[in-house]
Amino acid sequence: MIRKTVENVQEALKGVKDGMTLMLGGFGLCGIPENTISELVRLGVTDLCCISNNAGVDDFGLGLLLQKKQIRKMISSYVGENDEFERQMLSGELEVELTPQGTLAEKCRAAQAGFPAFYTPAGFGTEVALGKETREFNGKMYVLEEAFKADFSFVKAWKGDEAGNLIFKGTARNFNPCMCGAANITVAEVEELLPAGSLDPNDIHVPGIFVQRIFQGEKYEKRIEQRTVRPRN
Amino acid sequence: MIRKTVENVQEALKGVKDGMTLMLGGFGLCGIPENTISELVRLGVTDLCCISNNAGVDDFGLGLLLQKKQIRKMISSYVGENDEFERQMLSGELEVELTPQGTLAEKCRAAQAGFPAFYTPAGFGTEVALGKETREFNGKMYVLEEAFKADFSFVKAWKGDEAGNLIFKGTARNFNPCMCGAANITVAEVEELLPAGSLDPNDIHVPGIFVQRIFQGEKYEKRIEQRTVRPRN
Amino acid sequence: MLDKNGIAKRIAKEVKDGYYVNLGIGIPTMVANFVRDDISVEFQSENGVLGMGPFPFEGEEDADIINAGKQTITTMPGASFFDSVTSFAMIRGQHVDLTILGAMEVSDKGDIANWKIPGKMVKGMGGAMDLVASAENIIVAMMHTNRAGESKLLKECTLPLTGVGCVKKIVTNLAVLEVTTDGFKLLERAPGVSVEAIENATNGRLIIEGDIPEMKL
Amino acid sequence: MLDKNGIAKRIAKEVKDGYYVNLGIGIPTMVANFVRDDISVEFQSENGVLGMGPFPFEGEEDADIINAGKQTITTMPGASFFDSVTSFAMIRGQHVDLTILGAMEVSDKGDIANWKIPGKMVKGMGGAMDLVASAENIIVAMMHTNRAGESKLLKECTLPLTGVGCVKKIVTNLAVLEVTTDGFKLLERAPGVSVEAIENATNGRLIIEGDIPEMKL
Repeated sequence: MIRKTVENVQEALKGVKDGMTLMLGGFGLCGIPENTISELVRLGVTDLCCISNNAGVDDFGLGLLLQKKQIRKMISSYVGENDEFERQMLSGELEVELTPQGTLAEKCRAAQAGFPAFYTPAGFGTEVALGKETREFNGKMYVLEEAFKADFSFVKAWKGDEAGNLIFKGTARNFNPCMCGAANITVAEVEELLPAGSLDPNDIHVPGIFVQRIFQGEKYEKRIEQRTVRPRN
Repeated sequence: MIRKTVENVQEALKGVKDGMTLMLGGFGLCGIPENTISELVRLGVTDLCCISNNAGVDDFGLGLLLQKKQIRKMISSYVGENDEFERQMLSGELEVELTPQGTLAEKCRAAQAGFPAFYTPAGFGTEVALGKETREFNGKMYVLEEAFKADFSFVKAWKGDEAGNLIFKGTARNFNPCMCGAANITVAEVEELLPAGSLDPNDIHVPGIFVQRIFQGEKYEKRIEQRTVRPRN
Repeated sequence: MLDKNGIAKRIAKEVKDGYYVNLGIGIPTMVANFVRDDISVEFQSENGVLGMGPFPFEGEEDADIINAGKQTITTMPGASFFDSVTSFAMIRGQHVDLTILGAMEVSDKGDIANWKIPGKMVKGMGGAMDLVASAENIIVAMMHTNRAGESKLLKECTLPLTGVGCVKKIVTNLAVLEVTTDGFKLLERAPGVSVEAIENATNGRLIIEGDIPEMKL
Repeated sequence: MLDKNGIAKRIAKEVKDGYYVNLGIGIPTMVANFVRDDISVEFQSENGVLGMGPFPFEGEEDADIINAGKQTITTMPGASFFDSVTSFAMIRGQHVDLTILGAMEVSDKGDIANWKIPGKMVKGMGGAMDLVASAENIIVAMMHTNRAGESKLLKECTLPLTGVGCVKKIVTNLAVLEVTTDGFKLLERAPGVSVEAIENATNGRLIIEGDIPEMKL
């Protein structure tokens, strides 16, 4: 069994530099690598290109990096719920590449699985397809989309083991699995880090081969964006 | 919850006709839909095109259909361990399309996920690439491979529930997940069929949306092809 | 004339037994409240859940279990969680039977615009482009006109498109319409709404054949 | 001259700490027996397991737990099971560090043929074409000559190819060779084997520079 455990978030982020392209898992604030984001803020690395489905909210998630103007470019599918983001984008300070959500996921997966590019129907006939090759298969039109390239992938899982195996909880899974192994180095932070052999090999969501470093996050706030409830009868 | 349970293998195979294209899960004899294959033999449907990584052995798995000459064409990656297969192929009775194993899996997955085609490096410069489009991306050559089309997918899982959710055991998973939802109708046979709500939503390997019919197989022989053991000290 | 609940209620009648349904944010989300109890339907949310249930009881919210609108949810027996790649395999692979989403504009050729107002509002397309490019069965839920009173059913969309020729049916506060090769075909009027009122509120080609029945809710 | 165990033993020295390794059927499978105990290595089998262990004790065989050679196996702590799509994502995506496989022929340009003898033997390529097309680090394990005594290290392969220009290293019963742009470069001789014997058994371009050491096992 290959050990990938690092002691803390500082060690986990060794090698992160200005100008790098980072993938970050999560959907909204659900399943985001909280401890990693805090450390990126502390490190003060700048000029980053971040690939992440969303951009957090003003004071949490990737919003923290936006506040400090550490991000040069965001590649996302949905960036609402963030005033500072909107301000930086409209003023031209922040470069934004909006990508359909399924295409975003598949561009990560293509990088993970060694596919250079793929044809998807999403975005055909829209500005997303501008400048891209389009092609007909069986009477339907598709757009050629290329695999992402990234320096680091930062993902967050529920449980992990020393071999790098990951298990997610609920919808906190989202983009995390497809980003594993999609960058040169994949760093996983987990709520609970267990010895190898603690997880049933049948239940692993991401096999350890896709993860280079793993650590247990110090604390998880897990903020809820839209707290919706129903009354008890 | 959408109920997909059918009473038995007869009901599960309704609509299977001569000349159809079938996907069948399994690797060697591991994870094959045993009860389905027996029923296909009993039904006597013929002129079948079977997409399956292997072709069974002479007297088990798809070998049973080969014996009865029910198969017109096999699409597989590896067809050793089967004398009758070799005889039919060399005599020209059986059409065989050999496909690299990863390409075979991905052609199923492409059908499942709505991708018309994909570029893979496997087979470039070999006879597998003959007549296919090839293309360079970032200095490496790739072959364009198209998604499969099939009438039925037959898969075998360990546990399943009434909503069609599937969980596999060990390496019996193999090609079964990528074949789910890759044909017009997916039929899953399971060792244990449970009421909805019995399986943890986090542990599902194949969500029920990819499965149209599910039944509990009457019996599983689970024959071992190569029984390898080590002595106890 | 319908309110938003009324639109949701009318759309709920399009949901059939055994359907997998993807509901967009806004009016579409409300459709779940009106689906008949005697049919089996599963709701998919593109962030990675099939078999969504109602909102949790207060105190039982789980930050790890949300829908695509980032709302806390629960799951029904038979539910499953999965990653974004699998979620869009369901969508792109046409395993979802019905997609209900909102729109800013729809053209009489079935084009839809719902993700961007240049220079003003750029929230992104989320999963909408994947949904409309692949779904066989798309219903748009929206008000017939915008706040300025201008029709949202147009000859051509003026806003950046989300998808081309994909919308099949539209349910508004005024009417139910089908998108045909000849334009919007009026199928039903909302209670108390005249054909003339619908004509006046529709900018694209409108086909009116015979008596147009009032919708039943 | 080495026997098959010797070839496996020599190749085992190429396995480094932290490697994920895919072993083909035949001699490659035997490599696992000779890997040093003090390094951490995980064996991947393309049918869907990472962290393969030794064969099970008699009576503990599980039909659902096999390797790509269809042999019953066990797993080590930290193992995982996955489907074929994920397995080839590992392979195609170059996450496997070392691939060891057998061959019928290798050319001095690194082409490999190991899946078909036209009209005679057609078992199929299995995962070999995916492996050789993607792996950065491929070692071929084979006998230097075939049963008829003809060299398997050729100028050009005569059999249908499995992959083009992909083999980096070859370990045979006679020698260790590296594939360079100028042909097979002789790195090591098997114990008791002369350079001349290797020259005689090699049909492709062979580069011999300086003294060729005898391999250490």
